[in-house]
Amino acid sequence: MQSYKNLPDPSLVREDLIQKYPTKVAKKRNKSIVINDPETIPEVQANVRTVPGIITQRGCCYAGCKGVVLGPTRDIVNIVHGPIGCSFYAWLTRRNQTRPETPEAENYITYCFSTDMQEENVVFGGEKKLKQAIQEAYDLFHPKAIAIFSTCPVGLIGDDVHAASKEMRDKFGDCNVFGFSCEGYRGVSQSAGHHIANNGVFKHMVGRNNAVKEGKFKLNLLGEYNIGGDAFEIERIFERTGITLVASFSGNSTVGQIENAHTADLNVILCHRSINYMGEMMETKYGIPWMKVNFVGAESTAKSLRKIAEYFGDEELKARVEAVIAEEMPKVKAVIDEIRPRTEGKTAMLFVGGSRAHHYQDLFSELGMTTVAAGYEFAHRDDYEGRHVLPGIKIDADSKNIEELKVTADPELYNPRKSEAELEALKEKGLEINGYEGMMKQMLKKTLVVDDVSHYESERLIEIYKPDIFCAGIKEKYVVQKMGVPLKQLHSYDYGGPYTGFEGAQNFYRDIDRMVNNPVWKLIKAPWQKAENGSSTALEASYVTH
Amino acid sequence: MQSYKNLPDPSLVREDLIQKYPTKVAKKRNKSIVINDPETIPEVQANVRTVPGIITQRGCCYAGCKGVVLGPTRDIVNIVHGPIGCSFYAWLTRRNQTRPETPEAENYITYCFSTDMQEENVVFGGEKKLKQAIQEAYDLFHPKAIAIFSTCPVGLIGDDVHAASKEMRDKFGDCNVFGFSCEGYRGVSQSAGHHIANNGVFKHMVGRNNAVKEGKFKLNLLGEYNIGGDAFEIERIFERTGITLVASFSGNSTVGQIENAHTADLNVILCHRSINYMGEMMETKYGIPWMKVNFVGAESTAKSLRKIAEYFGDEELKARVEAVIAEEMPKVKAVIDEIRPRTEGKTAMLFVGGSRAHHYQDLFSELGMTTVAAGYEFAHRDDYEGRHVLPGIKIDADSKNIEELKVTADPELYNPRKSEAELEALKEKGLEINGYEGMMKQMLKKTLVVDDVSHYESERLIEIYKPDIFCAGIKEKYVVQKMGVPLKQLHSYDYGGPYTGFEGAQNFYRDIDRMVNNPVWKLIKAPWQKAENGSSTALEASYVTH
Amino acid sequence: MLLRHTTKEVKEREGLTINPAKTCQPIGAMYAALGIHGCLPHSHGSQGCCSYHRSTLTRHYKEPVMAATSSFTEGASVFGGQANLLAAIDTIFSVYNPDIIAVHSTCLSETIGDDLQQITKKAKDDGKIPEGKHIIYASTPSFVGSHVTGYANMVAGMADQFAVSTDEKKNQINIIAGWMEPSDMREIKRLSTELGVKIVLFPDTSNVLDAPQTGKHEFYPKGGTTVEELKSTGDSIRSLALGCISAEPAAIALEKKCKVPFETLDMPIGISATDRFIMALSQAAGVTVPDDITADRGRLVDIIADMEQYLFGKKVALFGDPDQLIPLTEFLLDLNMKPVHIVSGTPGQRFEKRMKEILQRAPGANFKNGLGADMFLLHQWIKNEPVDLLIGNTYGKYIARDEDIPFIRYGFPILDRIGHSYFPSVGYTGGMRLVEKILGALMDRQDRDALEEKFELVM
Amino acid sequence: MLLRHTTKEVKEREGLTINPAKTCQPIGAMYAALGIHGCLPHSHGSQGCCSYHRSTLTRHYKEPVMAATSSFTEGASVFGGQANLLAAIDTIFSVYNPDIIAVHSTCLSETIGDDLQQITKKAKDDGKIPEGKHIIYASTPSFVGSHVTGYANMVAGMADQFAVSTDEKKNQINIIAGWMEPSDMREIKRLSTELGVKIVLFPDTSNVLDAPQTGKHEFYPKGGTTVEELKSTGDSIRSLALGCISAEPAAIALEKKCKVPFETLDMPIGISATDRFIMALSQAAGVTVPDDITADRGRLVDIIADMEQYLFGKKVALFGDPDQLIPLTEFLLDLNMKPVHIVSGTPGQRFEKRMKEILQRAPGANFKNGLGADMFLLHQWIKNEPVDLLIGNTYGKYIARDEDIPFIRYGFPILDRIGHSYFPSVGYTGGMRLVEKILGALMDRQDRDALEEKFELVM
Repeated sequence: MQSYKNLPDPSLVREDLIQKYPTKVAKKRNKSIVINDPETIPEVQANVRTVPGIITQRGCCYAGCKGVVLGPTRDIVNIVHGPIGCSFYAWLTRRNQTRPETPEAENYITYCFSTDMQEENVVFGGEKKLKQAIQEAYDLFHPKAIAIFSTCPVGLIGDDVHAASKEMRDKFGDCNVFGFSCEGYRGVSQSAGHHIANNGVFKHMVGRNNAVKEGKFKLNLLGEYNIGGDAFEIERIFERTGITLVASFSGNSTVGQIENAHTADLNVILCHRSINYMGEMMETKYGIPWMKVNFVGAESTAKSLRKIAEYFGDEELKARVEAVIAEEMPKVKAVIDEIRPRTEGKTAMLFVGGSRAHHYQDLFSELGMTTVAAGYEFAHRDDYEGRHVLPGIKIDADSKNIEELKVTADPELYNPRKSEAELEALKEKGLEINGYEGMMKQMLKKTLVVDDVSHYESERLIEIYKPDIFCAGIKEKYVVQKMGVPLKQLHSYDYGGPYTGFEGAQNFYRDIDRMVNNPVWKLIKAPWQKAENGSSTALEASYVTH
Repeated sequence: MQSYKNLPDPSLVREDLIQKYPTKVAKKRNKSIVINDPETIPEVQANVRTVPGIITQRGCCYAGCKGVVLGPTRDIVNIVHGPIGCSFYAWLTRRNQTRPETPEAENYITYCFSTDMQEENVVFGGEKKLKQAIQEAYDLFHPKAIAIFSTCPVGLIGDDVHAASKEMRDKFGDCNVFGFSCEGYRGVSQSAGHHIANNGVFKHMVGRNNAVKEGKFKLNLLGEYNIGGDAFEIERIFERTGITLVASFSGNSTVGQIENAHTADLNVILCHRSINYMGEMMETKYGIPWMKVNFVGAESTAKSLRKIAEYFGDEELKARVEAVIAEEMPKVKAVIDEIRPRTEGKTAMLFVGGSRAHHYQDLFSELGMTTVAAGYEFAHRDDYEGRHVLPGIKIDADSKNIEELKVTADPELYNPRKSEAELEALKEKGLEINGYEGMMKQMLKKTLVVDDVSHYESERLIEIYKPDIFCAGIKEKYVVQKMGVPLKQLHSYDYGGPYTGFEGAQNFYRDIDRMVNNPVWKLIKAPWQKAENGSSTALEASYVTH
Repeated sequence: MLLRHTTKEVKEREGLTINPAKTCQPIGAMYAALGIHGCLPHSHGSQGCCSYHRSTLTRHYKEPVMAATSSFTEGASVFGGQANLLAAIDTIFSVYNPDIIAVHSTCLSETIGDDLQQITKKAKDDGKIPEGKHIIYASTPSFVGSHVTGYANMVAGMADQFAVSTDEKKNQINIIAGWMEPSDMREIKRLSTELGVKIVLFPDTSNVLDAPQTGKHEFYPKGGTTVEELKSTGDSIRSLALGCISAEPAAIALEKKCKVPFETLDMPIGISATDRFIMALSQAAGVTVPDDITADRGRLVDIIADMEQYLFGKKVALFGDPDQLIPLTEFLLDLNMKPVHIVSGTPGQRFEKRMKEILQRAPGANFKNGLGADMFLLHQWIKNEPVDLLIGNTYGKYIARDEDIPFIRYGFPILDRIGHSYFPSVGYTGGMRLVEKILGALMDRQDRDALEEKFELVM
Repeated sequence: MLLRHTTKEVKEREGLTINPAKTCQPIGAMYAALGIHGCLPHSHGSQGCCSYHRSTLTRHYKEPVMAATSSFTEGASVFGGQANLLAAIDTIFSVYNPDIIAVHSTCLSETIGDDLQQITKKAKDDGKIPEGKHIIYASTPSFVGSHVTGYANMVAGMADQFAVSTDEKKNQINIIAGWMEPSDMREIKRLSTELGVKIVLFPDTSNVLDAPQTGKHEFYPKGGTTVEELKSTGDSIRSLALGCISAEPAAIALEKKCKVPFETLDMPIGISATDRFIMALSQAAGVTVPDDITADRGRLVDIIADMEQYLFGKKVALFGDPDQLIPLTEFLLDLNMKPVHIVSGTPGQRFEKRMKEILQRAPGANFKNGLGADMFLLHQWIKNEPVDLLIGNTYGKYIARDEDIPFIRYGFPILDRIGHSYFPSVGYTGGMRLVEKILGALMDRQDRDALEEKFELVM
């Protein structure tokens, strides 16, 4: 592992980052910028309001609900109730890949549906138009399900999307219509939307089909949205190892899968932030334990597979898992061997999402690269510090209005897959059953952890640390690259991927190699500028010596 | 027919055209610029040297031999012996279309073969390199035939392409290798090359395969090079009428066809200039009469089909011909009816080739357009005035070196298809058996006929006549269009076509309509220029009032 | 098929928009504001709006797009957003130090009734706007009009809130840029310079959204219309508004406030609209058109004349924004092509009227704009009458692939190719680029589909 | 398959050239001569040469290409072409009234040994050259070099036969244009103007072979280097020859005749070669590079940085002419692409040496030039190692179709598309155009071949 002795003094950095803010803002931000110590993990202020006027990476509740969680299910007609923009912006930009069973099978991923709310709808109410839209969608497509997403004005004017949905569902009989009160202003970030989406999916979809699928080792994949085909790679590995995927929440998924999810015997959670609610609720109602896994990183993939095999406790499964790992890892190793001499010792920063900023550190580590600073865009304290802090988290005003479903064991379907003792035994073996250790445990001492990093802070961090690569999203990409530092998008993968599993890891290594060693960065200065400056390029200067 | 009362006084025009020339040049050009009278056809000076320094449309002997006549046969490897340019320029630019029988069948049309003669070959002789090239072509492709074309230096340095060809032909045994002494400087234009090509094809190819093809009405198509798919349309019509095409000289043709051509019972000649030698020689050697036909123009196509049927004298054939005409003509008529209101009364000029300048007048006439001036690029007096002037033509120094093959009746294969009396009877019925009336007979009185028109003359003609369309070649196209007059290329058809037969006529009508009524010509003047000039566009002014 | 559920049969829809040919106002306001030098756009609403708009503009330009947000939460939505905006102003001037904050509203703040005029006034009164700094605003409710309306409103806001009429007229012409690319604005300036006319162009996103790679991120790149220039527009001789939908409102505002007479022109796309622009500009400034411009025009005509056979009669489907569609349709007609299906999600009577005028030359063409004019309908029309070419923003690629139609990316947003921000499509040079693209698309298709014996070397 | 007889197996050939990657000298001389104002090129040989060259240039430019010929017949070929040329001179000055006749030889006149220097001298001595008119010549035997050599020889002829060294040095730089498009020459002039450097560019075919449609055919369009300018090159501070094959001979001639020192540069295609050009020109003239040029450069770098993932590692096959191939190959390497097969029919040790230097960055790349370096070989190489992109003149379309390779038309001749004569590919702007084209070709292919679930909206 990379020594971090050359990192700048993190407390000076923190001071630098906040010195330009108005006092109140500085005080607030100070709590979200934390110097890591993996031994005694400090508290990170997270899931709090962004200060108005701060240029933030964050989006809104609607984005988390419709964009993240519901968007990837291909056979739901997702109608956005509101002005046109909200629907337009969520149209295909998240690149959730999906592969229908046949060329005729339903797939609405490529479509964008909206009620295109007009001023008169805002003034006189939009329910009538909404019901008209639902009717038209039904008449045109006869889908299995129609979901309605509320945007900001909807809540304010009092349109009842749930009543409208129910009315239409009852009218159609053969089409599941349900709504989400995911107005953009709810909560403080996309995170509120995840929770609302979890609730809705759990209430309206999970448990509607009790048919039990074939397969000895049945699980659901939670929090994998198939960006860049990530889910395809995980599906490939599951298939090779003999694990049966019942439902995916929600990459490459269908209504049918999700309705049947409660028949699985394990929930594995990838993106803890967006989907942990679902794991909890399914455990309570159906008795299915959940376990945190990670398929980002070749080693992590191997580890996660072993954990799953351990969970099922089947020797044949364990043997198959080992066989697959033995077959896949040499290919991964070969790529690492080729590339690592060119990446070793380089540094990365990750500021993205609610899970990726954590797990992509594994991939960098496999390339010999150190993550010097990281943070989430919309996570909570548990994602940083681990779930053990959950009881201590204070719910603030912005989050307390988000419904917590009261879930109880299903009188008929509750069936604990493992006894308490079995679960305890598995935990002892290192399985993160119903648990998550968080990001900070894995990061080096004195690295920086910054929640909801602002534009200003990220520019300063780059100026100070001069990382070799910065991971964030599209809004940050060209800002950072204008500074001569390549930015890897970890929402969209820069339209590459998959990055999960064994093949994904190889893709990622190659992409990072290309980016950090790209000759274009040497072209930035014109020769007459070099002559003026006396140095070849300003970029070659480096604060962190390797 | 359009009245020509508004044409300018042609003798004044002629004076204008030559006034700028040096005296000797003026005197010479004066004889090539003729005021037509279809009754008493005046003599046109043709097939004479172009005055050096004059910007002419003409090309060279090689272009006529390799480019025009031999180029279209798809399964000959045509090797140009000389510096690279000659071969390069003839590479695919004539767009002779060809359709091999199968995806595997031989087709070298898309290839360009050259000995790429270097200085040392000029100094020390190029035969060795030529033979090496022939050998390499044979080894690579094993073609049925290889033809060698001499370019300027070859004749001068004394390379014997015929001996080299014979040597290699004898060596291979299964590949017909033959050469052409078609150096660019021979003759005064492409015309010399046509003659040389005719001679070579007759000597080396025709008569090598005596197998008699099925079919009652067998003919060869002479002087149709399948530009733009013209031959395909004629083939289509032949097929519909039950006429069997034995060989085409040389559009869409093969070595096999040409070797078998002497088994046909009629030669129909389209381009009189380029191929009449072949008709003559085949008649002498094999007894096959030739007849001038024309498939450019719907009426002409019908007429030519009727003549062919008349020649064969078969009632069933006549009936089928009439049936085909009856089916095809209404479609032609419908297009004319639609378009003619927009073309009626417009004027055209044609300065091109050795046959097209004549026959395309039929198509214009079908659109109600008058040809006010026309001329050939490389024709002889007989193409203007009719074959009756042949005995009176003086062969000048430039042409007399072009070999006239001594052809006699073949002791075995000579078989007159028609008796003298039968031929006379057919002629009486209006069939142009072994004859051609020429262009001038068809043109209006007082129109201008200009042989080998120069750039200068054509610009003046346009300024004086302001024709609605000008037909020539690529070198003229943008000059004329810069003057605001659309130019239709009649060598390449502007990459359109076919223009022969019934379907071709419709294509042509549509293209001409598009060109003469194109709104782009109204865009030439900017509004600020219009304001300055006080008139909307200079082009709308017209010398010839319709 | 990517759009496998799109039916050929067209059914009237009243409630459901599918695959819109527009987005909402605020992004237009944000884009316009980036065309003022030293300006930070500010989205007064929920965080998502700002994030979406920044993302889309970033994808379109592959450039940094800086903007702030009032970060509404539920509290602000209930109690009003004034506190958020005032806090934002503080934060922004402290941290990002712009010369100007340009605030636009959203459906959220409009629905709750926030009054931007009042709040910004309060900010000024409270001394929150530092000396020499400015705040302007535009009301851009997402449930009215489209992104184009938002642009128009923000540009009108610039005019209205900056222009000052002094007693001294300036010998300059205002050119109000309709929604066009930085490259187009650069070309408008080049043409004006060649004509020898002093202009104030606003907004002007050139050198902002096409900034060079320098190794340094310039938060406020060197481009953009300056405050001084914007102020001076009130003293200009005349305004030329390039676009009846996106530019005219600013011209009207200037006339109202400062009595600057104006003329509204189509955006100078293609030959006829550029002719009118050059004529209007040269006449307004009393200059003659230099030969170089006439020659550029002649080169465009020359290409069209040379290549007319490949353009003639080709059927085109288009979708996009009014001020582009109007001159583009006219240009296609000048090219002897056939626009047959046209949709725009943006409403507007001026737009409809102008299109109807132009489409007199295209009898039978389908045209629809405003509510219900979406890409689903366009696609259905195409299924009923196929076309040779599709022109529109990146979302058209799904139709193009399904229906195997040559496709030219034009308009907003273009998310999957570069070029639009660097090479103009306005002016005669822009016309040449458009013709090159159209010919390229059509000829590539001819080459692809040609039988082997019909495959052409020379075209 | 259009080229169905092309075998994968490569056999050594010594006699047969198949599908050449060059043509012969005279067309280059003709093209160069069109870059002198008021000049009529004259082909001293058989009619066919002149006709072919005019046709090819016309197809490439879709413009009038005027040139005369000595119209050799057999007599002239035997007795020498002096009479023909003298007669031609008479005719030409009477009828076409050029300021200059630029005569080039052909294989025919070279083989028979016509001495153009002697004949043109005789014409002058005989008073056949009117007062104030000029005749220049170049020996351009078709059996030596290629069309590029012919261009170089005619440009050297201009320098040698026009340049005069007086006692007064002029504060100007000669820029000797290698074979490039009118658009490129226009861009070189624009860049020099922006740098504030007075230059004499020769030849200069801008405003000659990109003439506007005006309703009038200008036999001598307004462009072209003037005689005065050509004369003045002998007094310039320095010459920059853009291209070691096509431009350097003129620079050498000028140094020899008038002692003008020179520097030979690669043609400014792509970022590195343009950098060197801008550096050399600014240093020669002692000016600093203005920010606008640096910004244009920065925009090009920006595009490359933004889109690098689509360029990285893509294999490219190229064919064409030396002075284009050298910087283009270097540019592809700067783009992180992989040039793998390169042919040029043009011989030249300087060319080979320069390519070898550049190809050190592309280990394993196939490169061949001169005799035997034809497109048949290139195609065979491609069959053995497929590529992602083919770049070359129009004749490449047959390979591209057969092998299903994205194809960019670049070089001479381009017979089936427009654009090359209007939009530069030199300079940073030209680099942007090239990158746009390359990205377009690669991304169109990605879109075409993507599985439906991998079809990308944003790229």
